[in-house]
Amino acid sequence: MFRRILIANRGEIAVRVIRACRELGIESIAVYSDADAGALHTSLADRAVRIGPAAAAESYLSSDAILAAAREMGAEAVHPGYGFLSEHHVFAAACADAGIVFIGPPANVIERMGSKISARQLAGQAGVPVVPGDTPADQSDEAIAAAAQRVGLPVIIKPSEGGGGIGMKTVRDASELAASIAQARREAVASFGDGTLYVERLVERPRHVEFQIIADAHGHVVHVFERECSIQRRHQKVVEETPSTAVTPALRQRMGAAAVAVAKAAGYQNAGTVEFLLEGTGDAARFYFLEMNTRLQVEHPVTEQVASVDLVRAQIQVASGEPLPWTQDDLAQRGHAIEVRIYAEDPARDHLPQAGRLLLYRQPSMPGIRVDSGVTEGGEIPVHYDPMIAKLIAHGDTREAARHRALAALRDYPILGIRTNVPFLIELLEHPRFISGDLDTGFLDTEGAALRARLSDDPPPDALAVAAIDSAPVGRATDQPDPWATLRGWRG
Amino acid sequence: MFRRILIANRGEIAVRVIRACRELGIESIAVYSDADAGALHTSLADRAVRIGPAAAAESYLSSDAILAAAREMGAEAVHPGYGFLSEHHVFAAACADAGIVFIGPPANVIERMGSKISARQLAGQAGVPVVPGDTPADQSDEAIAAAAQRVGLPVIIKPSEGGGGIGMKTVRDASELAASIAQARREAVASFGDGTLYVERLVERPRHVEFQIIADAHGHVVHVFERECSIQRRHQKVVEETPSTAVTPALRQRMGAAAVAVAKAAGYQNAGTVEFLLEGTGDAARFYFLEMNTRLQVEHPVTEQVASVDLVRAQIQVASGEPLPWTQDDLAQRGHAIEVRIYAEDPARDHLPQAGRLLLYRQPSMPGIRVDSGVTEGGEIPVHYDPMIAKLIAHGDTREAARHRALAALRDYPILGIRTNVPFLIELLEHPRFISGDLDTGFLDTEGAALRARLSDDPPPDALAVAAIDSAPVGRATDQPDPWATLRGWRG
Amino acid sequence: MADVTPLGNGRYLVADGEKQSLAYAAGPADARWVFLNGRVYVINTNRGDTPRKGQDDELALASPMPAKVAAVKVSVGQQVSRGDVLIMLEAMKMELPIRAPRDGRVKSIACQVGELVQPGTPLVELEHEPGGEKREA
Amino acid sequence: MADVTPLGNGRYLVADGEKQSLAYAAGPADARWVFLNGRVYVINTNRGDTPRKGQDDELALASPMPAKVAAVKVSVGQQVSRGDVLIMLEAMKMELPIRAPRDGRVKSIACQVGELVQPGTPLVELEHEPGGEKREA
Repeated sequence: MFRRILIANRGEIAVRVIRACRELGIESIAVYSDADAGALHTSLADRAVRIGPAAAAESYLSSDAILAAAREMGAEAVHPGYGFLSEHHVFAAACADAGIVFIGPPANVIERMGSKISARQLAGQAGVPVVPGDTPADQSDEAIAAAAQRVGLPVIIKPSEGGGGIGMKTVRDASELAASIAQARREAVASFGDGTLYVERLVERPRHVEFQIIADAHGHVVHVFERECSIQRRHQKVVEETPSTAVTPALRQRMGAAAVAVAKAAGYQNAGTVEFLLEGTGDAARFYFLEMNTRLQVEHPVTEQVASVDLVRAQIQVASGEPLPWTQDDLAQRGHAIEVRIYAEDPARDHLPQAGRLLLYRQPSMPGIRVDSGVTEGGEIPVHYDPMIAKLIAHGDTREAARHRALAALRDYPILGIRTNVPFLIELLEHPRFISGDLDTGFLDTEGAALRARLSDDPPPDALAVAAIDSAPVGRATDQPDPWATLRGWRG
Repeated sequence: MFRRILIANRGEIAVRVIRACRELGIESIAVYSDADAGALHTSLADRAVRIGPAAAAESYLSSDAILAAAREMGAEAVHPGYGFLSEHHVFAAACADAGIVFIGPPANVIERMGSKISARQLAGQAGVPVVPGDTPADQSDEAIAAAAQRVGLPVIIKPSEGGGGIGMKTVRDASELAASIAQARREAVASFGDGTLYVERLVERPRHVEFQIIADAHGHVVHVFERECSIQRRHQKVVEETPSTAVTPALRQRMGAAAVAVAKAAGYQNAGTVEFLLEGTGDAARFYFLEMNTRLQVEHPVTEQVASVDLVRAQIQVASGEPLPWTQDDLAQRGHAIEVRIYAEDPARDHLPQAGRLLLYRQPSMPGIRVDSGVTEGGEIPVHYDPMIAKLIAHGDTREAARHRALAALRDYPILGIRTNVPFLIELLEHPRFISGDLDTGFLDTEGAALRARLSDDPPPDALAVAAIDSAPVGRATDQPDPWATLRGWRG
Repeated sequence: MADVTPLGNGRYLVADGEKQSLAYAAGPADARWVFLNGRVYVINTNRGDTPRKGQDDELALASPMPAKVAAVKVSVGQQVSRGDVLIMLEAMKMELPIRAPRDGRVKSIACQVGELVQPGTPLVELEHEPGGEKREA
Repeated sequence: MADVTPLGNGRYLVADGEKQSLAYAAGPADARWVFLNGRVYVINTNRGDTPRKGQDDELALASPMPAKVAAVKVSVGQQVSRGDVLIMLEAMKMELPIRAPRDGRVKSIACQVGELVQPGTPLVELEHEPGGEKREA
């Protein structure tokens, strides 16, 4: 087992990995940009190294800075988290060259699966169905438009590199093709440095259902069941759950086998996720391989809660050469878990990202609730990075139990100083279609406006009364019994 | 299902029940004494009713005050939690007479199982082994002493009523008999208003292993596996876990069947716990019925984590007449859970209970950790009640994983302003005998002093450096970047 | 009016008849943040109403956060309709449109493509006369 | 000496060479509570040492908390040995013995059986001369 791991990430996922290291008795090394000098992950690790200025390109995305830190600190392994360098095959290769274990699959597997074209080829060869699509060798705008017509409208145009929905454009009408191709190309170049585009037929009302897989260096591959991630806004997942309301035992077995087949065909190692589009529900549903994410997933906790496994610890164990801690037969789903992502954004203003100081931040603590977060009260949400500040995961013996727990927890999750999507998530979890499990990836396109409309009410009298109390002149405060009064001297 | 439940308790268990009500859409009514006007349970419930002054006898132990509150508020049911009125059959009967559902077994079952004498008779009749013992009809000190000699030294002398270790005395030598009988009698009268004593042979190096059972009104009884509770100090449990390191599948089946047999013989309903002494480990171990607790147990969360059930919700469902949500075959253990009880006490001063203000209180929040607590930062720990302020429950796929998680969480659980046993618990979880699972109920008698000795070191330089920073004159604080500086205006 | 008891540390108990709720509050009097039953409100207690709501129309024409100007979609004097994109900003890996909060005419433009702008800095000034009766000289 | 950075809200980062830990502190200078690596220390920064430790011998002769005096086990002038029970208190459903912190002689007794006593109130005064050489007149 490693003695020292560098965590090449920030926020909640860096905190998650630091905690896993601590439980394993491994020294954790955080890296931080200037914007994160006071961040939770920076102070929580056993050691912390500054790697550059706030701009991600010069800090968390800088292979050189991170490798230099790893070498300087004597790290034996690097955990990349998700995002940033987690799917950069060049970084993975550079780690290997430096004699540092990259906690993830081999560089060539990342490279192959990172290209949607070669990933789809591989899935097809492994006998796993894929959505009809094309990446023209001629990448001119005209050739892309022609490919879209060939595949058949509606289509999605997306960067061949990258993920997370960046640069993905849906085209239903040929008149939109030129503008969408140009915009997708621009965002692809800006985000991934590669403007290669891929065209895919749009599956109408699909669900996004993905399978967690993990493989060791000894040829063992297991899947840890599905996650339903259909609730997305602009291809960013908002709510994830497991089991999926659409997946029956027979379908689960087929999809799980397909996910394992893809992983085996790829020579996969470590944790990864095979994403499918699902058309219909139940035994008769059809699924299509979408892509493979060659890293830990944001939504891994729902799998951990329902399968009673620790995926981050398993990642570290497998990377150190240990065999998988479980066989497929050891694994079972128990109960239901729902994750909601807490974003610093203003739902009432088109989900505009928010930055600023957390004047007050209190995480709910109650049975069946897990909060993975990277922030603390008084801390600053910087403008430079992803606005997701925490994930709340509810677990219960039934989907309704988990949903009610998530609602109770969100109603006890005060975040003040910046707007978040907590009120939006509450409305979402109360939506009749969510309650019935009638989901597809267009859910928020269809229902989002109605959900946001429910947020636009004025402060009720009770809220005005609360606001009035302490904004009264300070002298009045002595009228009220305040347990903090005696503490003021040292809090100043 | 009920629409409104009154919670006749305080602290963490009242909070636990309020949360369960909220998840079920049931209105919760808290009761509070004058000492708890600002307590968490008082503010968290949907409604709160003052029931009397700080003294428990005039508030939380007052059947009249609580029934009056229940009637006044229109509560359809009362959840008694543990302790206080939870095992008072007269209170249970009074609830029934008032047309209010007591969330627990029928009054006559409480009465019968509340007497160790009749509980043992019942267990014996059900074919479950009991520890040799006697309650002389002649309750004179001399007759008790004679009974002790008859049962055979060493013996335990204990009140026939009550529980929680109050008044229990171990006698190994005949010369100690007179003093121990007198003291047990005094404490029995003081605590339970009944001086009847019971004499029992002491099983040497026993483990305390108990089984959770739950029964509905339709004749279904299941057990939800065992809890190992051998780590006790003065008969107060400190650490509980499940599965027990001593229990094999075959033994679990035998003990579970015995627990269900006791419950069935008693005509039991709702959640209860059948306590056994276990001699030896594994398939050949012998177990003896000890007593039955006719209520929810403090340590119920370890069962909830490992069996993925919600016992409080099930209690409420069963009390409302619904059938049990699970059959025995539905239930399975997954992973391992360890609970440590956080007491307001000073381990370095013979675990002296502490009372006072929580200057700083931050609960750990991390994967696999659940904290059930009844306090908040700035709150007051009153002198009037039990000093247990919280329970920390760690869950992992193995016992070692759970243990490491508990340790990581305790090291991230600052409680300032009053002493707690957190440092003691850390030493305990690191003890080689705890690590190996070599436990018996004398563990803390044998190892406690050595554990406490490890706590007596002086503050290290790092702690002195931290203390020095903000105790410097306030003017100096401006030298340091303090993210809270901008907030001072409104915090004052 | 509800009965409010400060519990300390930003926590408040709000009682309305017999029903009660926990609330949280922080921030200065002119922008006091309140969390109640899962909702967040920003309240200006100096005026007795919500500053964010009242100022939304004006704020929409400033950047809400540090950002880069990706595109200026209008020119001075142009008539715009409610919802039209005036400026496109880039921040946090996303494109952020600044839209017209109502019909009007562009009075001035105070930013350039590529410029880094700070929150609150005016980017575009709109005149709110859809009919144009009070057009300036 | 370690390098300490206040992070706000009672949190501190302690760096010792390259290794760092999170610490928490609260309370006034003469009894500053510090949490570090799972341990709690109460430090008197006015004197640079720990008041609770230094005062334990004296405090042991006062009640540590509100309690009822259940028994007075000694009388004035009596020689006692370290560990002897002097007073038995009752609080929180438990018996709390007040023991002699070292050998000595009972100088005075300031409580009665049945009395409710407050924390810090002296219950017994001990003279700390086991040999008795400096016995008072």
